[in-house]
Amino acid sequence: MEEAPRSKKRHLLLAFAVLLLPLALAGCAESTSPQAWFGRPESDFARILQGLFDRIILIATIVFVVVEGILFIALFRFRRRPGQGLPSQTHGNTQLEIGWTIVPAVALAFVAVPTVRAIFETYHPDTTNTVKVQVIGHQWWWEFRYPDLGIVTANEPHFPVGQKATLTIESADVIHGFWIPGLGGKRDAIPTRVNELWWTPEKTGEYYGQCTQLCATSHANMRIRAFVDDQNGWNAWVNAMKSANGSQPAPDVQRGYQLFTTNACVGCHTIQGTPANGQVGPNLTRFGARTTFGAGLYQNTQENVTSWILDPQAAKPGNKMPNLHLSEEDASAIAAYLRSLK
Amino acid sequence: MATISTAIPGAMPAREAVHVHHDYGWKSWLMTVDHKRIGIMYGVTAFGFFLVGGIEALLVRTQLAVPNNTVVDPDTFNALFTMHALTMIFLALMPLSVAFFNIAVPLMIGARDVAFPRLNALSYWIFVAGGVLLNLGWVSGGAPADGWFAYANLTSKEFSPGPGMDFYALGLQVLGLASMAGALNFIVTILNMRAPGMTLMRMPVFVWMTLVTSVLIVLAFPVITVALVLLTLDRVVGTGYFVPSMGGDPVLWQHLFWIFGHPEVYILILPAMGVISEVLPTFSRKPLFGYHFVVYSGVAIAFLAFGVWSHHMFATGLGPIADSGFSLATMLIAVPTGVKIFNWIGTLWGGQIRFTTPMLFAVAFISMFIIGGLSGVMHASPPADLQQNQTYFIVAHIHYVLFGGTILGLMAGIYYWFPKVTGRLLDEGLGKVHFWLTLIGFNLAFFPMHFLGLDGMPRRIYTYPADMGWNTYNLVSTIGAFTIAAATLVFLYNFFRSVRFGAVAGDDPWDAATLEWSIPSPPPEWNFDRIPTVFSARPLWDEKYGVEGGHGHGGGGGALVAAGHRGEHASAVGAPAAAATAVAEHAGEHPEHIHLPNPSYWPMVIAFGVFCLASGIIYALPISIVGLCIIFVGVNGWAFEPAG
Amino acid sequence: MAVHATETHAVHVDTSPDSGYGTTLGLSHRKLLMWAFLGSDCMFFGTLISNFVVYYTRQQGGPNPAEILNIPYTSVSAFVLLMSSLTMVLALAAIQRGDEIGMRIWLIATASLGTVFLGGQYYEFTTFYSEGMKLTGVNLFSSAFFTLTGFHGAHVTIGVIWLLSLVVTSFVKGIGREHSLNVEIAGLYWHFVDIVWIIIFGAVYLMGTALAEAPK
Amino acid sequence: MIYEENPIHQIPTPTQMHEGSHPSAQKYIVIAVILTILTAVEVAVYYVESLRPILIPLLGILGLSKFVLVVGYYMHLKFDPKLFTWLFVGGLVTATAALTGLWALFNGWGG
Ligand code: HEA
Ligand code: HEA
Ligand code: HEC
Ligand code: CUA
Ligand SMILES: [Cu+2]
Repeated sequence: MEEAPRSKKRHLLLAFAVLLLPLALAGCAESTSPQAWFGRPESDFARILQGLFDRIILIATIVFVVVEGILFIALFRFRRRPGQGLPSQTHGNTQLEIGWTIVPAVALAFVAVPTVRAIFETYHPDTTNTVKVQVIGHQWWWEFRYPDLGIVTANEPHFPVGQKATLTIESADVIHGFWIPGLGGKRDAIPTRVNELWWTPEKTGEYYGQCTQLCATSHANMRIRAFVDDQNGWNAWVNAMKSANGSQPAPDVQRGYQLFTTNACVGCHTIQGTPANGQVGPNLTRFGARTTFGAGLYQNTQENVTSWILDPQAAKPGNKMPNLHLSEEDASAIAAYLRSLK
Repeated sequence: MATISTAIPGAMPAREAVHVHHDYGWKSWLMTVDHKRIGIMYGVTAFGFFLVGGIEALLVRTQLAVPNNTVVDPDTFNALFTMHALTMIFLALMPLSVAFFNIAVPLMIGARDVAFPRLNALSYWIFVAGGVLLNLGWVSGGAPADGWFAYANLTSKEFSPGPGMDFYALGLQVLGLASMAGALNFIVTILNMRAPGMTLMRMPVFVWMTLVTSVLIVLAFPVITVALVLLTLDRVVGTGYFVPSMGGDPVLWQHLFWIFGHPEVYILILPAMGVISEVLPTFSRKPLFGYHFVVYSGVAIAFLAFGVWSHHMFATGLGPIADSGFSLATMLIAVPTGVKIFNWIGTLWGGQIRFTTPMLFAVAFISMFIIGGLSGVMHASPPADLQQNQTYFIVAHIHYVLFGGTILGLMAGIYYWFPKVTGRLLDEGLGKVHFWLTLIGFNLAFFPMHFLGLDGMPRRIYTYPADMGWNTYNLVSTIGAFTIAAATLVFLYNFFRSVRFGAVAGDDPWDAATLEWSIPSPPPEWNFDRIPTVFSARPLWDEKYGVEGGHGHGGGGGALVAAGHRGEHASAVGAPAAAATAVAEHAGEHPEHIHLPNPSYWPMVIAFGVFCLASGIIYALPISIVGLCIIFVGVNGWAFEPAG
Repeated sequence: MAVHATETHAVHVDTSPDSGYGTTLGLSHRKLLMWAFLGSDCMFFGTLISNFVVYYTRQQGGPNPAEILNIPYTSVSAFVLLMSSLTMVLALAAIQRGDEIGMRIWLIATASLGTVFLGGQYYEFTTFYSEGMKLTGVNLFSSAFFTLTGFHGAHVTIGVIWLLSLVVTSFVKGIGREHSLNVEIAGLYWHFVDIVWIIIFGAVYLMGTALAEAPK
Repeated sequence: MIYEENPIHQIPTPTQMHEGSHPSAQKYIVIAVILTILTAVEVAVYYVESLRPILIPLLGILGLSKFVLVVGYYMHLKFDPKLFTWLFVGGLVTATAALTGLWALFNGWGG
C-alpha cells in the first residue's frame, strides 16, 4: 500500500488534470445549440434569469477554486513521508468553525437577495396592453390561442419584437413543461391550474423550445418553434391569420380540399373558413405558412406531410392521430392542399 | 444466494477460526439473524441491483449516444430511466448503506448484535420482496415508465393503463416497510446498546449519521406511503385524489412526493458522509477535525431537510412567497454541508495522508461532492432554476451528488471494511485501477451533462435531432458511462479474487481508532468476547498510542478495551508494531457463555406473505388473502418461538 | 422497572430483560421501539389528515360534511374510545401490581370497547353508503373521509387483536408482573390510536362540519 | 438479553435514565373524568351559535388538552424518561410543521 512518493505525486497531478480539464472546456465552449439558454437571453425575462445565474456561477466558481485548492494543497503537503512520527492530534478549532460557518452564509446572502428580488419581478405580470397568449399543452403538441386577436394556431407561435407578451399556461391532459429558453424560463402546464409567464422579446428570429415534463411516449417529440417578428411581420402574420379562409383552394389542390373535408380529418382539425372544426388535433389554419409540423418534428415538405398522413404512428410514436388508411395519391393531394394554406 | 454461500467460506480460512463451529450452508443464510451476515446479504444483493441499475443506465446512454438513435423504443426508454433511478436509489444505494449499518454499527458501538435481530432479518427479506415486486413489471405487463417521481396525473389509469405504475406503487410501499423496520431497529440499537462509557458524543460519526439517517427514514417514509396508498386507491379502486376530472389536484402528489423526496436524498448522502468521516481520520492518522461540528451539522442538515421540498417545484408556479421561502431554506443547507467539507479538509490538514484505495475514494468524494453541491445551490435560486429545471443540468447535479457523493463514499466504505468482514484485503493495485477508471469515467459521463443543460437539452427525452449541437457531449458522456462499467468489472474481479486470495488482513490493517478494529477479522459470531468499556471517541487509538493521542474531548483516561485476539497475523499493510503485538492473549470469558439469538425462518415467511399481499392487489385479490394468512401464521410462529 | 409508587421504596435491582437492565439508557428496547414508531405514525396520520383537509371542501357534487356527518352519534363513539383508554391503563396498573385477574378483566373491557367502536364505525359507514356517500365516484370529501377513518379503523382492529392475544397469553401461561411490559407496549399503541381519534373527531367531525356549514 | 455479563451498572454513563413511577388508579379515573368533560365541552361549544367565530381555535385548544392528558398520563410521558418524549414529539412537531406548510400552500399563502 505504501508507495514511492513519486507515483503519488503523479496521481495528484492526474487528479488535478481530471478536474481542471472540464473546467477549461467550460471556458471555451462556444455554444452552437439553437436551444441553448446560457449566454443567449433574448428577452427582458430571460435576461433577469441569466443575470442571476451569472452571479451565482461567479460565486460558485470562487468557492470551487478556493475549496478545491485548499483540499489539494492539503493532499499534497500532508502526504505521508517516510520516517515521520505521529502527527499532532488536533481536535478542532472553534474560531475556524465560526469562520467557515459565517463566510458561506455571507456569500449566500449575495445570492439570496437578488434571488428574492427576481422572484417577485418574474411572477404575476401586469397584463395591461400586452399581447395575450393562451398556451395549452396536449399529448404531444402545443396549442396557442390569442384570445384578443381571435387567432388559434399550433406549435409555431409568433411574438412581436419589443412588445410585452403575457402568457397563460394550461394543460388539456397531463402535465407538460412549456419552455422556450431564449425567451425565458419554463413553467409547467398543469391540469387544474393556470400558470403565467411573460417576456418582451428583444431580437427577431426563430426560437427553439420543447416540452420539459415527462408526458409519456412522445415527450421528446413535443417541440416548439417560436418566431419573433418585427412590427411589419407581426402585423402581416396577424392579418393573414385573421382573414385566412381555407375554403377557396387553388384549382390544383381542389381535390385535396374535397378529400380533407369528406374524410375524418374534419372531426379533429379546424381550418378557418371551412366546415372542418374539430378540436382534438392542432388547428391547421394557414398550415402552409408553418416551417415545421408534428410539433417541430418535421420540415413542412410535401413528402413529409404525405407520409405523416399515410402513417402518423410511424412518423411520431404514440401519436393520437389515427391512421386513416388513405391511398398514397389521396394523402399527397391532401398534403398539397394543406401546404397551400399560406 | 448462491454467490454468497460460495464467497464466504472462501473468506473464512483467513484466520484460524478457533471458535467458529456453526455451519455456513445455504440454509443457514436463509435463517440467519446475525447482523454481520445480514449485512453481507444486504451488500451483495444491493450490489447486484447496482449492476442492474447500471445496465439500465448503459442502455439509456447507448440510446442517447448519437442523435435519432433507435436502439430502444420510446416507452422502453421511459421505463429504463425510471427503473434505473428506482433501482439505484431504493435497491442499490439505500440497501448498500444499510449493509454498512449492519456490518459496522454494532461493532463500532461495542454490541453483540442489533436490538432486534429477527426484525433485522425481516427488513432484509422484505427488501428482497420489494425489489422483486418492483422489477416484476419487466416480465409481467410493463415496468413503471413515468419517471422516478411519477408526477400525477400521468400516473392515472387513463394515461398509464398498464400495470407498471401499480408495480411502482406497491413495490415502493413494500420497500418502505423494509426501510422503516430497519431504521427503527438502528435507532434503538444506537441509543440503547452502546458499550459502557460510549456516550453519544463518543460515538463514531458513522454511527451518528446512521442514527440521523434512520430518524429521517422514520419520518419521511410514512409520507410517501400515504401518497402511494392514495395512488393505489386511484388506480385500483377508482378514487380521484390525483385525477383532475374528479376534482383531484395533481400538485398534491408533487408536494407529498417531495416532502418525502428531499429527505430521501439526504438519506442517501448522510451514510456516505459518515463513512468518509471514518476513513479520512484513519488515513490521516489524526482525529476527525471538529467532531462536534460534524455531528451537529449532520443533525442540522436532517432538520432542514423537511423544510425545502418545494425547491423541486419552482416551475410549478407556487407563488413568489412560497418560492422565496423554499429558496432561502435550501440555500441555508449549504452552510452545514460546508461545515462538514471544511472539517474534513481540516482533518487532512497537518496529517500524514496515506493514499490507500479507501482514502482515494474518500478524497474524491469531497472533491466531486463539492461540484454537485454547488450546482445544487444554482438550482436553489428559483428564477435561475426556471432555466435549469428538467434539463441535463439537473441530471448532472443528481449524479455528482449521488455517484460523486454516495457511490464514491460507499466504495471507500467497501474497501475500508472489506478486510473486517472477510479477513482479507482487497488488492490495492486493482483497487487503484478501479478508482482512477471510475473517477475518469464518472467525470467523462457526467461533466458534459452540465453543458447539455446549458445548451437546452431536456432530460427524459429518448431522442434528439442532429442539429441541436448536443452530439459531442452526448457521445463523450456515453463513453464515460462505459468507462465506469469497465471500472466496475475491475472491481468485481478484485472482489472475487480477494475474497479467496487476498492478503490476510489481521485485526487492524489500517491502524484505525474505532472498536471494530479491536476484534478479529472476520469477527466471531458474538463480536466481542467481552464488551469493552470506552473512555474516548477513539478507544482503540488511545489504547495503542496512549492518551496523548486522545486528549481533548471525551474526558481523558486511557481507553480500556477488552482484549480481543490480536497480533497473530502481522499487519499486511504496515500498521505499527504496537497494534500487532500489543496484547498477546485475551481475557474474555468462554464464548459458550455468550447468549446469541436463535436463527429463525419466520422473517422470510412473513416477507413472503407481504409479497403475496402486495402482488395480489395487482394480480388477483385471493393472492392477497393467502398473503395475509401467511403473515398471520408467520407472526404467530415468530411470537411463540424462543428468541434466544 | 416501574415499581408501584405506594408499594415499596426498597432498592431492588430488576434484572429482567424488559427492565432495560444492561442497556445503555436503562430503558427497554421494545418500549423505545414503540415510541419511535409512534413518532413515525404521527407523520402517517398527519399526512392522511392533511389529505382530508386539503380536499374536503373541493366539492364537485355529492354530500358535504355538514350534510352527512352525525355529531351526536360520533360523540358517543368518541367517548367509547376514550373510556377504552381508561380501561387500558387500568389493565396496566393491575398487572404492574401483579393482579393477573384484574388485568384480564380490564383488557377484555378494553377490547370490548374497541369492538363497540368498530361496530359503531361499521354502522356509520353503512349509513353513509345508503345516503350516497361512497369511497369512489362521489367526491373527494367522501374518498378522503373513508380513507382516513378506514386506516384508523384498521389500527383499532389490529389493537383489538393484540389485546385479545394478550388475554389468551395470560390464560395460557400467565403474564405476571415481570412481563407487564407486554401490556404497557400494547397500551402505548392503544392510547395512540385513541389520540388519533381525538384529532379526527375534532378536525374532521367538528371543525369539518362547522366549516362546511359556514356561509360560502 | 445479550448483555448479561455487561458491567454497565457499575459504570453509569452520563445518559443513563430511569423510569419514574406511574400514577395510581384513582389518578387515572380523575383524568378520565376530565377527558369526558372536555369532550362534552367540545360538543357543547359546537352547538352554541354565538361561539362560531372562535369555534376553530376553541376546538383546537380543547382537542390539544385531551391529547396532552392522554399522552402525559395514560402513556406516562409525564413520568417516563424524557427521551420517549423527544422521540414522539419529534415526529409530532415535524408532522405538524411540514403539513401546516402544505396546508398553507393550498390556501393561497404562496403569494
Ligand atoms: C445525494 C443526494 C443529493 C444531495 C446531497 C443534494 C444536495 C443539494 N441539492 Fe439536490 N437533488 C438531488 C439529490 C441531492 N441533492 C436529486 C436526486 C435531485 C433531482 C430529483 C429529480 O428531479 O429527479 C436534486 C434536485 C435538486 C433541486 C431541484 C432542481 C430542479 O429539479 O429544478 C434543487 C433545487 O434547489 C437541489 C438543491 C440542492 C442543494 C442546495 C443541495 C445542498 O445540500 C448542497 C450543499 C453542498 C454544497 C453547497 C457544497 C459544499 C459547501 C461548501 C464548499 C460551502 C461553501 C458553499 C457556498 C457558499 C455556496 N437539488
Ligand atoms: C441513485 C444513484 C444513481 C446512480 C448511481 C446513477 C448512475 C448512472 N446514471 Fe443515473 N439517474 C439517477 C440516479 C443514479 N444514476 C436518477 C435519480 C435519475 C433520474 C431519473 C428520472 O428522471 O426519473 C437518473 C437519470 C439518469 C439519466 C437521464 C435519463 C433521462 O433523463 O433521460 C442518465 C443518462 O445518461 C443516467 C445515466 C447514469 C449512468 C451512466 C450511471 C452510471 O454511473 C452507472 C454505472 C454503473 C454501471 C455501468 C454498472 C456496471 C455494470 C457492469 C459492469 C455489467 C456487469 C454485468 C454483469 C455482471 C452481468 N442516469
Ligand atoms: C382522432 C383525431 C384526428 C384525426 C381523425 C386526424 N387527425 Fe391530424 N392530428 C391529430 C392530432 C392529435 C395531431 C397532433 C399529433 C401530434 O403532433 O402529436 C394531428 C396532427 C396533424 C398534422 C400536423 C399538424 C402540426 O402542425 O403539427 C397534420 C398535417 C394532420 N394532423 C393532418 C390530418 C389529416 C390530413 C387528417 C385526415 C386524413 C387528419 N389529420 C385526421 C388528430 C387527428
Ligand atoms: Cu409534453 Cu413532455
Ligand atoms: Cu431536494
